[in-house]
Amino acid sequence: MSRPEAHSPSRAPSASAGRFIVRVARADDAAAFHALVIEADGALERHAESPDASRATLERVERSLAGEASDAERGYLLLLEDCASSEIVGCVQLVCSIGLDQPFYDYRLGRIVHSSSRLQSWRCHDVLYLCNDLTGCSELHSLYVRRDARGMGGAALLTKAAQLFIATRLTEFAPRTIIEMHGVRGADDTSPFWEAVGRHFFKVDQRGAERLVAQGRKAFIAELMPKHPVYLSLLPESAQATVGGIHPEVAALARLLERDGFHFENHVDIFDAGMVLEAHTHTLNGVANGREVVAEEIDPAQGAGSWWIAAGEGAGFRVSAADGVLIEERLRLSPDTLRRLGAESGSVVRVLGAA
Amino acid sequence: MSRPEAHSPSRAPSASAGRFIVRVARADDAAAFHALVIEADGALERHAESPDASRATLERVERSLAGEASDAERGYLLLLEDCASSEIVGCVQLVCSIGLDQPFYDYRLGRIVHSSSRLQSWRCHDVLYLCNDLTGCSELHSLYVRRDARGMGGAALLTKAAQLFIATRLTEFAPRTIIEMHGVRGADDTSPFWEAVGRHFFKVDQRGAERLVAQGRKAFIAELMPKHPVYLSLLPESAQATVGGIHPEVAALARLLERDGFHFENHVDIFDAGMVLEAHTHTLNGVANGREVVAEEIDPAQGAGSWWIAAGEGAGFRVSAADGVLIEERLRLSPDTLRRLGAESGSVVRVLGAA
Amino acid sequence: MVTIRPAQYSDLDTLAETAARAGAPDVSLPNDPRQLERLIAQSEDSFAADIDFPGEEQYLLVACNHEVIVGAMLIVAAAGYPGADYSFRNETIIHASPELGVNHRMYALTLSHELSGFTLLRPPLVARDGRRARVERALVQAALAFIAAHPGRFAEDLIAPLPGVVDDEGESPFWSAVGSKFFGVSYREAERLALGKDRSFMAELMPHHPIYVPLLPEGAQNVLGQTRAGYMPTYGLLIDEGFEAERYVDVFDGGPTFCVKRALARTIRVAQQLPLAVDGAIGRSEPECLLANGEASRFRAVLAPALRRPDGRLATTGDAASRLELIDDDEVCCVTA
Amino acid sequence: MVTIRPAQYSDLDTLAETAARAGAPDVSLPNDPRQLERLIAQSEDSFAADIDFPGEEQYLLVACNHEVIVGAMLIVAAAGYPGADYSFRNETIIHASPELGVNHRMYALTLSHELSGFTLLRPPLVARDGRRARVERALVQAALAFIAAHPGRFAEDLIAPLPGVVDDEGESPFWSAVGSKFFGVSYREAERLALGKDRSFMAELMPHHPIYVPLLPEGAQNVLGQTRAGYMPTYGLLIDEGFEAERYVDVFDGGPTFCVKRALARTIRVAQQLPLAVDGAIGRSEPECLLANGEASRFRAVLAPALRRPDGRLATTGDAASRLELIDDDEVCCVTA
Repeated sequence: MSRPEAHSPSRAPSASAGRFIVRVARADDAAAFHALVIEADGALERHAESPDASRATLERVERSLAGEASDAERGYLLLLEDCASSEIVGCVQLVCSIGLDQPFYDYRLGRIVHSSSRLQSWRCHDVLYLCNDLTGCSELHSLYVRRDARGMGGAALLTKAAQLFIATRLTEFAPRTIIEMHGVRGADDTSPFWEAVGRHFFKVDQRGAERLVAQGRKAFIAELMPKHPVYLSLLPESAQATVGGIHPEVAALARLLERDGFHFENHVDIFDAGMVLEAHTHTLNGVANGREVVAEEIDPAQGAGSWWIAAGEGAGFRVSAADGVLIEERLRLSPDTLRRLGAESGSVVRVLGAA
Repeated sequence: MSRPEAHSPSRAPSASAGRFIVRVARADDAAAFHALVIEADGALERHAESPDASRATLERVERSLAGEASDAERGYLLLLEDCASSEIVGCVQLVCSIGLDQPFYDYRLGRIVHSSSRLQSWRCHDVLYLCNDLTGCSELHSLYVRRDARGMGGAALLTKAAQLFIATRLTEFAPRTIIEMHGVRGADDTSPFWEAVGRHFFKVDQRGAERLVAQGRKAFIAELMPKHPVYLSLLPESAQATVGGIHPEVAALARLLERDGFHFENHVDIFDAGMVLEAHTHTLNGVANGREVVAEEIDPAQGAGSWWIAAGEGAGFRVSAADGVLIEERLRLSPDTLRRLGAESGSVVRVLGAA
Repeated sequence: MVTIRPAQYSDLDTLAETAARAGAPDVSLPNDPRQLERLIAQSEDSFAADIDFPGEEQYLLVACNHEVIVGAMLIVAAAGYPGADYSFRNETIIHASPELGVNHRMYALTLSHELSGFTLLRPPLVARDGRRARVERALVQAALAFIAAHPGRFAEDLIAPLPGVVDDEGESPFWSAVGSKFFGVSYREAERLALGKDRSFMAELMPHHPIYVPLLPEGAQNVLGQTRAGYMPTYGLLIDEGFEAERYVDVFDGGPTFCVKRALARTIRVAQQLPLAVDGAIGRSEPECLLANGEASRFRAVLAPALRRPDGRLATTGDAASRLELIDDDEVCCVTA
Repeated sequence: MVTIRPAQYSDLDTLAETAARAGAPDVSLPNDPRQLERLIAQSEDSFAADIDFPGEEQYLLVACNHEVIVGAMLIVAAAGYPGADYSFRNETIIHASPELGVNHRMYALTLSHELSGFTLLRPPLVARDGRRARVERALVQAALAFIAAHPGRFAEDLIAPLPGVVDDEGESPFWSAVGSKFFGVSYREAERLALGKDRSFMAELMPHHPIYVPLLPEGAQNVLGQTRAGYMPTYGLLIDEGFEAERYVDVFDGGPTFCVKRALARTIRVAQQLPLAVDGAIGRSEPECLLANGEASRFRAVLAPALRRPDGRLATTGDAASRLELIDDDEVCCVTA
């Protein structure tokens, strides 16, 4: 249910992208992460606004890094850090397998054709099936950049970093990775889809329902949601129009993800019918096209290419965007870039061309 | 329902691949195509074994090439021709949009999780939903190579040719393209899935049901098939095991298609539960990675690369596999290759590297 | 005296006029002289035939007052015969979450053919005159008395659909919200195509999955299970007879379909078989009952003053007896109002 | 003389013994002295309370012969109260293709809570002795007479589930094919966990979509709607009483759940309320009837010789009258065998 907030990711690492690095969260990030959750004011809707919850999240990351997490809880948190201020200004969370503790629900948009040769009628109906199809998939969620740090490539860096991180621990991740997009809202910030469907079943408001999900009390979805498929054509047109749609604020992010191999595969959120993007994990741009090269501390010449670069692994994993020159499997990087990555000449780094 | 027959496609154009070309079928191929259908002995199960039916198929191709076909009937037939004998030894059919005249049925494999915190029970059930989800998709079917012409790269050439053909008329094809794979059969050539499911609903044998589909009498599927989802766990294990499986004879073909961008996306055939492979059409290898270059009649040097090469368009479309040397957007090809393609020096050809 | 008997060919013109005046298309009787003619012929055959199991028979009763036809009522022996008759079953689905303290009932409409083969009573069609209500009731009682007298001709379960609500333009809010999405035509067009007559399209075009009622537009929800103003008296009559209307609604217009076990219909429960006694003392002061003979082709029922005497015989007028074609000591079926 | 009355605390030991001897776990009575003790207490409260609507009440009747308890039968006022009681509804789905000339019926089991709140009769538990069949029948008739005498305490619909078939190892082929796939435990384990008692798990774990019967293993299909050999007499009794078993089966073991409209149960239909007359001439030569008084806490029924006299009174023995706690001219309910 937690979906990326608004941001305008740039296509390639922008000049300002070098101001950020993405790194794996540590136990001592708890206070900073809690502050981010508070600042997000509900946008990080899967995170309870308590210091304890933030600590628990980071402990889960530690257990995962140490190989001590159960299949159901294994997951990671990447933080976006402003290099100048060392402030945490964004995050993205990776879950290796969803739905193993509490069922993960969404709607699948299917088609049913009714045809009658006698009436010469052919009609194709879109139908929503409540399902747990995505059980066991990996998920990116809580992709968030602080308002005052947007428009500088932070969101793009987080999405690439997540893919490059997956590449370093590919066996922990599922063959399919998903990310939910915020759905369309009306003028009053309510979801027309929720008003037409969810409201009748939950008898609580959408925010209330989402809060219950955040608290992990998901059994009620099975108990209250419609078990039978819902015919889209029977819903008000305003609601129909939002199924599989996305909030305008995340349109640019969706395009970015689509270029990296995510597709809409007809699953939508049960609350606002927002699109779920899915990818075959091994075909993700950051997984399939990343390559390992050796870093060299040589200031790249002008006209150098732009790269997404990941260094280190586990707790030491760091990603940055930088200019570099690739010559015979050696990547020339500036001293500053190497410092940001916590790498040095001779370090093996994983790079992805920012075409 | 018509699915590729047995063959062992080679990974790259084999030395013997140059013996074939693939071209668009013409009206005067009717007799040869009819002969192929007869020879296939039921393997081309969507084609009735009558000269009239073959003629009708070719007329449909002609209307499609001329832009005179309706959306429901638009489709093409590519033939595999032995260059030495000029015999037709294989084919593949392309349908631009399926399910617009008669509903196109398959099963979608979904998941339902039942969990009870009180009983501490968590169970994930696979469920088959009868659906028309693939309505409007493009389809490759009737991929067939004559028994005596197998093992020489003909099937691989047909799959590449189909993709390169789609690239030439991309606007006619749907965003998604599918191909059904033959499902698993038991020792007695019956499908365990059919025995466990279809038989109870149809009260005819599988071959009989498939024959009715071939004849276009598909209304009976809607009338007879189970409208409610089928829980896989309630079926005999022998049937469960075949869901989403493929016949061993098409395993190599499936791998080939997967390398070109097809994936199993949880749709299976309603009769034998064989896997349906799906691709985003524009990401297909032969669509996304083909490039237009100019042919040059210069015998390529030894050590030249292997290429899939398409020349011409519409009725004149031809594809062959050949060695060639690409230098600055010009492809050096042997006189023999150019002749096979019906091209000459200076012709624009569409090429795909056979990595 | 109101007399009820099987329709005859000679009733055709009068019935056609009555049906035309009623205006409501086809709810009670075909509003088309040729269809009506076929129906009367079929009804005559049905009354005349030896029947062991309900099948294609249709029984048309007419009510006469002073030899003038004042009403009619059709009994369909087996709804949908030989195929299926589709309805929406209004199912209750409990949605309960102990955690949230929520426990509410959702209603969902499921396409059902469970009423196929049940005996179907069409609403009586009665001319507007002073005794309209009593004639309507007499027709229902006579139909049930006929059913009771001939159990082999009818099913164990009786159903009685009433037409759903339409607006001033003749459009059905229920159809607009449901059927039109699946058939792609307006209600009036659907009526013109007589889609309601041949329900075999149902399985082809209507939804196989339940439709959640709360997700429908309010206009459609409001008319669900409701009948048109003109049918409220029939609605009341059916309730009095013990019919229940919670469970099924019409697929097309959402009108109620009443159901009752045959043995529990009030008329059938209270009907008494008594020896008849013609009694000159019986007159207007005695309560009027529905009396019926036990015949088929010669089925007759009358509304007549009658009294159960202490000796266990039913006293009535000579006129009533002769209209029933019964004489002293013949068994008569008596339904006390 | 067989006498039937509400169970009392003092019956506990005998009943516990009887339940233990019967062996069949919990089908008729809890096979656990503490649960049985609670049940008797609840039953005493139920008989004693003023009840307008059926709720949590359970009524336990015992049959005595020469003051020895020879049988018992439990009436649950509202099945599943206050929650839901789940069953499988065996639905008929018509699969017809005019083109193929095919028209067959498929059966599918749908999880249903429609029987929730219906009055539930547990199968009578009767000691093995010479009069077993008659005592069993008397218990059923007495239960129905009690229901007829106190309509406000019970629902309009009655249900009576019979246990499904198990094999020699005590495993249920139906459970193995269905329930075990959803619960992940064997039938005996499910019984041990008493999953059958708390049916609130149904909605969480059982399938929401119908299960097609022909897709189940034959072993499971064969026992669908069948009861164990030991319950065949009860099966026959329920059929005689007008119960029907086509529609519902038990979610766990596939055993039949019989249903009848209260008003259509044979005992309730034929029961006559007559003034009682103690008559010394009545003896063994008169047919034995079930007679019952109309009380609640002091409910009594007996199997006694009785005769309806021409004066409309029911003649029986002084012993029967005293066991019924009735005197001359009191109303007695008489069910002719």
